[in-house]
Amino acid sequence: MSVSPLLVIIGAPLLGVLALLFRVPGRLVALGSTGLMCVGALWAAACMPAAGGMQYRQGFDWLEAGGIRVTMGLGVDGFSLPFVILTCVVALAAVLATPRNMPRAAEFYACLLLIAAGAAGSFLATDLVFLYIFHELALVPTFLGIGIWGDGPRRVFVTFQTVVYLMAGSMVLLAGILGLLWALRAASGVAVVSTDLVALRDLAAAHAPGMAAQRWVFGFLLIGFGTLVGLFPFHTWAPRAYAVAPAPIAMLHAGVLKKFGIYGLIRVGLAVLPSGADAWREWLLVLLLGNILVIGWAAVQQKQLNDMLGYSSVMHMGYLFLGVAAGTNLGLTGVALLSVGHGLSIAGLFAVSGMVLERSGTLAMGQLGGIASRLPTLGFAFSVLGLASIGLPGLANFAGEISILFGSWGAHGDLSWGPMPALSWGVVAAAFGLILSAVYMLRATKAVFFGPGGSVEVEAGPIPMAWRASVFILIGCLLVVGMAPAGLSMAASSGLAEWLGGVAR
Amino acid sequence: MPGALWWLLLLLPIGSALLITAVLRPYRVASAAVSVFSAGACFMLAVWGVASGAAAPEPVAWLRASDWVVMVAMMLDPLAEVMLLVVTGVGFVIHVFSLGYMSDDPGRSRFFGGLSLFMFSMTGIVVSGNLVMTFIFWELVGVSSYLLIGFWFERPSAAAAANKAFIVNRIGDFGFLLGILAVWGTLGDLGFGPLRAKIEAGALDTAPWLPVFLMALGLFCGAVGKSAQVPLHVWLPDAMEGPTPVSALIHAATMVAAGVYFLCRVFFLIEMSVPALDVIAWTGGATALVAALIAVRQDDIKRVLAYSTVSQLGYMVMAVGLAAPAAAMFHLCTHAFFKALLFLAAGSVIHALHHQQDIWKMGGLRTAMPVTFWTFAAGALALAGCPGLSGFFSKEAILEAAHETASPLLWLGLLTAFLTAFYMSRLAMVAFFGEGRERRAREAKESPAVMVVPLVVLAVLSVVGGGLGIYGVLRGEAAAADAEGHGWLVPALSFLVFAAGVGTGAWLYRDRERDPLRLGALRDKLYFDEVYGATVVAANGRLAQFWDWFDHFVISSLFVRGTGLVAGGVGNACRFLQGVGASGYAFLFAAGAALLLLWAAVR
Amino acid sequence: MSPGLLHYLAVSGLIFLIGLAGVVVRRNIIVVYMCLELMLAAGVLAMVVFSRFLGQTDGQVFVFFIITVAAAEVAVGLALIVALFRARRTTRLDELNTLRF
Amino acid sequence: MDATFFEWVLFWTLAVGAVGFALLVVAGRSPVSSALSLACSMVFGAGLMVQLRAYFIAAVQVLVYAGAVIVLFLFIIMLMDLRAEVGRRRGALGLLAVAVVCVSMAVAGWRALAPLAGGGGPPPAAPDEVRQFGRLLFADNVLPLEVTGVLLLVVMVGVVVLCRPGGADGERGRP
Repeated sequence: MSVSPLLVIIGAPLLGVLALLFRVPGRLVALGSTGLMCVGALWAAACMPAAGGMQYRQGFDWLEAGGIRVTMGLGVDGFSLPFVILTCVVALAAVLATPRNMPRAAEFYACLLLIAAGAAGSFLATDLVFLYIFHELALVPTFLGIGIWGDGPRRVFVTFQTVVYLMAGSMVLLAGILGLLWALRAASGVAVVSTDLVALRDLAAAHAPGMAAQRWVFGFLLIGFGTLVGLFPFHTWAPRAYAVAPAPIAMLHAGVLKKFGIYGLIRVGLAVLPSGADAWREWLLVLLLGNILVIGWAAVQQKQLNDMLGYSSVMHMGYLFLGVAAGTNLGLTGVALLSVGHGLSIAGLFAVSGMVLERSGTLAMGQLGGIASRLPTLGFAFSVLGLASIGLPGLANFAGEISILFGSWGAHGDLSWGPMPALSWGVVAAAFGLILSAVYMLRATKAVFFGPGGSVEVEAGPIPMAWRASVFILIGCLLVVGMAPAGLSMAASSGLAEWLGGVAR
Repeated sequence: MPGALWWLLLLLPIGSALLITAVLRPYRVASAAVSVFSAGACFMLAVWGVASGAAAPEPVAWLRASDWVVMVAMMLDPLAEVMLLVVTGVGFVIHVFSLGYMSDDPGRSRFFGGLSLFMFSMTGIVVSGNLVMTFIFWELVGVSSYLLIGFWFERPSAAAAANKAFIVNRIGDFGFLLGILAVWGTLGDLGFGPLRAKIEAGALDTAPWLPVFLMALGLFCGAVGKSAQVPLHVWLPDAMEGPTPVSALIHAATMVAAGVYFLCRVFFLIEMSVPALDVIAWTGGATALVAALIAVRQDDIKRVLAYSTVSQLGYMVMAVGLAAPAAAMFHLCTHAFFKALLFLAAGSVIHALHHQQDIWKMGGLRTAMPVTFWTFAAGALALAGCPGLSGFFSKEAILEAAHETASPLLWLGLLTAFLTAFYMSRLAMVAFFGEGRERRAREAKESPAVMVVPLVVLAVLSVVGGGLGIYGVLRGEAAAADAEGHGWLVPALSFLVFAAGVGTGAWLYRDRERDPLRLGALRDKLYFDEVYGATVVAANGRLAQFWDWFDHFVISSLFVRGTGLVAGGVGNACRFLQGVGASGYAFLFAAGAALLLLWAAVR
Repeated sequence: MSPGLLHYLAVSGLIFLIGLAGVVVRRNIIVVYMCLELMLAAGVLAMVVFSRFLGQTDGQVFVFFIITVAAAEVAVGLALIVALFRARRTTRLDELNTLRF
Repeated sequence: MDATFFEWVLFWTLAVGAVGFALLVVAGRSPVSSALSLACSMVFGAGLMVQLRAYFIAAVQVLVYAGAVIVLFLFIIMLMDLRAEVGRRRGALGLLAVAVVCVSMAVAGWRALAPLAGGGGPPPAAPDEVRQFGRLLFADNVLPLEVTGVLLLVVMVGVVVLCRPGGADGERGRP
C-alpha cells in the first residue's frame, strides 16, 4: 500500500479522530487533518493525467461470501476528482467556521472529521459495497451532530425523523444494490460477482440484465439515492434537519454528503443499468420538476433563514437530477461542476447563517434586518454567496448550470423543427427556476441584511479571523472555479467519457 | 497595437474591482484612483485600438466538455468599435464626475468597486464574440446594476428597487437563455461569425416560420428585459434610487443600450423572421409613446429623465424593428451623450441642492448655476430634436426608416417626438427659469470643477455628435452617399413637431407654482406597478403559499408522519396478542392446534 | 360386531376436548391442573386402545412410563402451586399476570 | 342376545361414565367435587381398559393415577382450604370461542379418523400378557426404566425444596 494521495485524504481525518481520543486540543487536530486532506486533494489533482481513467488504484480483498467478492479499493478518476476536492475544501471551511466556545469541542471535531472521512471515502471507493459503507459511516456522526449540538425547539423530533428517514433511504438503496448484484449474477451466470465498480460495469456491458430487472433495480437505486439527496417527494427531512443542525454539520452535510446520491446514481446507475435509466427518464423528469418548481416556490414562502437555505439546497438538487436525466457527457460534466459550486456556496451560506444566529440569537427573517450596516463582512459574504448560489457568472454554479441546461436541451430527441423533446420542456422549467431562486435569495438578503434594522439587537464586535478565513476560502474557490472552469470540466468530461463509455451520447 | 492588448480592456476593470473589494476597501482615495485610472486606461486603449485597427485576439476556451466548448472570443467590427468608444468614453467621463459627486460618501470604495465591475461586464457585452459570452456578461451587468442601485442599502426603497431591477432583468434573461438554447439546438453553433455564415448559407431557409419566430422572440426577450421595453420597463424608474452617476452611466448611456446593441449584433438572425421584426417594431413604438406620456407628468427630475430614457430606447428598438439597425445604433450613440449629460447635470443640481430631487422645489437655477444650466439646455435641445444638434439627425434617421416602409409608426414617432420636446421644455422651465421656490434652490451654488468639466465635454459631444459621421461608419461608407437626398417631408415634420413641443411647454409652465395638468394616471405611472402587484406578484405569493402548504402538510405531515402513525397503529393492534393472561395463552394455543388439525384434515 | 377402534378413540377424544375446554375456561389454577390431568388420561386411554388393536404390548410399556412421568409432573406442579399460593395468597389465574405486558 | 350386545352395554356405561365425570370436573363448583369426579372418570377409563383386556395397565391407572394423584390433589386443596370459586363465569364470547375451537378439533379428528371405522373388536389377548409386559419392561426398556427412577428421585427432592417454609426462593423466611 504505497502512500498515495488517496490514503492521505482518508487517513488524515481518521488519524485525527484517533488523536482526539487522547487529551489533544480538538481544534488543532481538526485543522491539521483537514489541512492534510486538502494537501492530498491538491496532490491528486496535480498528478491527474488528462486521460481521466481511474488513478491510484489500490486495495485488498476484504470479503468473499454468498456469491459476491468485495474488495476494499480506492481510486480517483476525472469524474470523482471535483467531488473529492469539494469534500476537502468544505471540511476545512467547516472546521474553521466552528465557534471557539463550542461545548464538548473534542467530540464535535471528531464528528466533523468522521463525516469528512466518510464523504471522501465514498467518493474514492471503487467498490459498490464500500461506496455504501463509507456513506453510512458519514451519516452516523451527522445524526449525532444534529442531535447533540443542534438548537431549536423541535431538535429531538427532527433528529429522530432525519435518522429514520435516511435509514429508510439507505435500506432502499441497499435493496437496490443487492437487486443489482442478483440481477447481474442471474443474467451473466457467473458464480461469484465482484462488486468492484469497474468489474460490475464490464459485466453489465457483457451480459445486460433483462429490461424488467433493469427497471426495478434502477427504480430502487433512484429512490434510495433520491432520498439521500432530497429528490422531490423524499425531501422533507432536509430543510428541517438543516434548520436545526449546527452550522458546521449543515455545511458538511448539505455541501458534501448530499452529493453522494448524485455521484452514486451516475457512477452506479447510469454505468451499469443504462436502459434502466432510460425507462425511468420521464418519471425522473417529473420528480425533478417538482424539486425545482414546488420547492422553489416553497422556499419563497419560508420565514426562517436556515429553512430557506435548506429549501434552496433541495431545489438546486433538481438541476443535478436534470443533468442525470439527460445522461449526456455535457450534462454530467455540468453535474460535476454544479455539485462543486453548490457545495461551496451552500456551505458558505450556512456558515454565514450560523454567525447570524450566534450574533442575534434568532434566524427569523421577520425580526432580523440591517445586519450589513452593523456587520459589513457578514453582509458582503452573504451577498456574494447568495449571488453565487443563484448562478451569477464568474462563480462556479453558473458554469455547472449552463452546462446542464445545454447538455439536457434536446437530449434523447431530435432538434430539427419538430416538437421539442420532453427534456427540453424540463430545461424550460429549470430555466424558470432561475427566476424563483433569484426571488427567494434576494428576498432573504434584503430581509436579513439590507434595510434600516430589525427588531432584534445584533451584537456588533469583530468577526473572528478563523470564520473570515473559512468564508474567504469558499469564496476564493468559487471564484477560481467560476473564472476558469475549463480545468475541472475537462477532467470531469474525460473521466465520464471513459467511465460511461458508449452510454453517454 | 498588438492584438493581445485588447484583453486589457477586460482585465483592467475586473482587476480593479477585485483589488478594491479585497484589499483597498478601507482606503477610499486609493480605490477611487484605481477605478478612475482603469476607466481612463480602457478609454485610451479603445481609442488606440480602434485607430490602429488592431485585430481581435485569439479566443480562449473558457468551458469545455467533450465536444462542446464556450470560447472567450472578441469580435471587433465597426458596430462594436463605435459602441466600445461610447461605453469607455462615457464611462471615463462619469468616473471623473463621480469623484466629486461621491466625495462625501463613506462607502465610496464600495461604489467604485461596483463601477469597475460594471465597466468589466459592459465592455464584455460590447466585445463578446458568441451568444453564451454575451449571456454571461448580460447577467454580470444585471448584478452590477443590482449592487449599484442598492448602494445605499440602508434605505428600504433602494434595497427594494435593487431586488426589483435584478428580478425583472432575470425574467428577461429567462427568455434570452431559451432563445440562445433554441439557436444552439437548431443551428448547432454559438459564435456570431459561424452563425452568420450558416444563415447566409441558407440554414434557416427551409425552416418553418414558427421556430425561427420564437428564436428571434427569445433573443428579443433579453433586450426587453435589459433595455426596459414595455412589459419589463417597471424597474428602470425605480433604479433612480441609486446614486446619480450610476443612473447616468448604467441607466441612461450604456447598460440599457446593451439590449439595442445586441439586437443590432444578431440582426442577421432576427431579420429572418418578418413577424418578429413587426413585434419588435411595435413593442418599441408602444414603449416610446407610453414612456413619453408618463414622463410628461413626473415631478422627480431623475424620474422624468428615466422615463425619457425608456422612451428613447423604444425609439431605437422601433428602428431595429423597421430593419434599420444602423439608425438605431446612431441614435444610441447620440442618446448616450446627451442623456448622460442630462443625468450629470441633474446630479450636479441635486448635489448643489443637497439631494433635493423634486422639480417643484427648484427654480431660478438659470442664474444660480449658469454652466450647469447651459450644458443642461444643450442636452435638452439635443434630446428634443433641435435641428442641427445630434438628437435631430439620429431621430430623423429613425423617422426616415419609418417613412420608407410607410408604416403608421411614423406618426406615432412624431407624436412621441412632440411629447419629448414638451416634457423637456417643461422640465427646463420649472427647474431653471423663474425664481427659486425654496431656500435651498435660492442659495444653490455652481458645482466644483471636477463635476462641471465632464458636463462641458458631454455638451460638446451632444452638439457636434450628429456630424461626426458616426452614421456613415455604422452603415458602411458605400451607403453614405445617397443618405442626403431623402426628400424634405420628414425633416420639416420633425422640426415642426420640435417647435410645437417646446412652444407649448414654455407657454404652459412659465412661472407656475403647481402643475396645471391634472393627468393623475400619468403621475401614477399608468398603474403598471399596481397591475403587476395585483397579478404577477400576488400570483407568485399565492403559489408560494400553496406549495409551502402542500410541502408542509401533504408531503411531510400526511405521507411521512402518516406512515409513522400507521406503523404505530399496527404495532398497537398486535399488542393485544401478547397481553391476554394465562388462559388467553391457553386459548391461543388450543386455537392454533385446532387450525393445524383442520388444515391437516382438509388437505 | 363389538365396539371398534373408532368408538374407543371417540371416547378418549371427547375426554381430551373436555379437558382442553376446562383448561381454557376455568379460572382456578387447581381445577385447570386437574383438567390437564384429564387430557393426559385421555392420551393414556388412546395409547392403550391403539396398543390393543395393533396387538403389540409396546404401547402399554410406553403408557407405563407416561403414567410415571405424569405422577412426577403432578407432584412438581402442586408443589409450585403451593409455593405460588404462599407467595401470592391467591389461586385466581387472572391475578397472576406479573410477567404479562 | 349374544355376547356383543353385552359388550356394547358395558362399553356405553363405561364411556358415558368417563365422559360424564370429565364434564363434572370442568363444570364442578368446588374444587373438591372436581377432584372426586376426576377420580371417577379415571376409574371408568380403567374400566374401558379392562374391557380391552389390558388388565395390568388398568390396574396401574387405578392405583397410581386415580389413587395417588387425585389424593394428592385433595390433600393440596385441603391444605389451601379453598372456597368455591366466587368469580364470575367466563364471558359468553369466551365460551363461544372455546366451543368453536373444540368443535372444530372434533370435526378435524373425526375427518382424520373416519377411514379407521369398521373392523371388529380387539384381537384376543395373549395369555401371558403380563409376562410379555415384564420382559419388555425389564429387558428391552431397562434404561428408560432407570431414568424414570432417577426422575422420580429428582422430583421428590424438588418438591421438598419447593414446599419448605422458606418457599421457592428460600431466603425470605415468610410463613
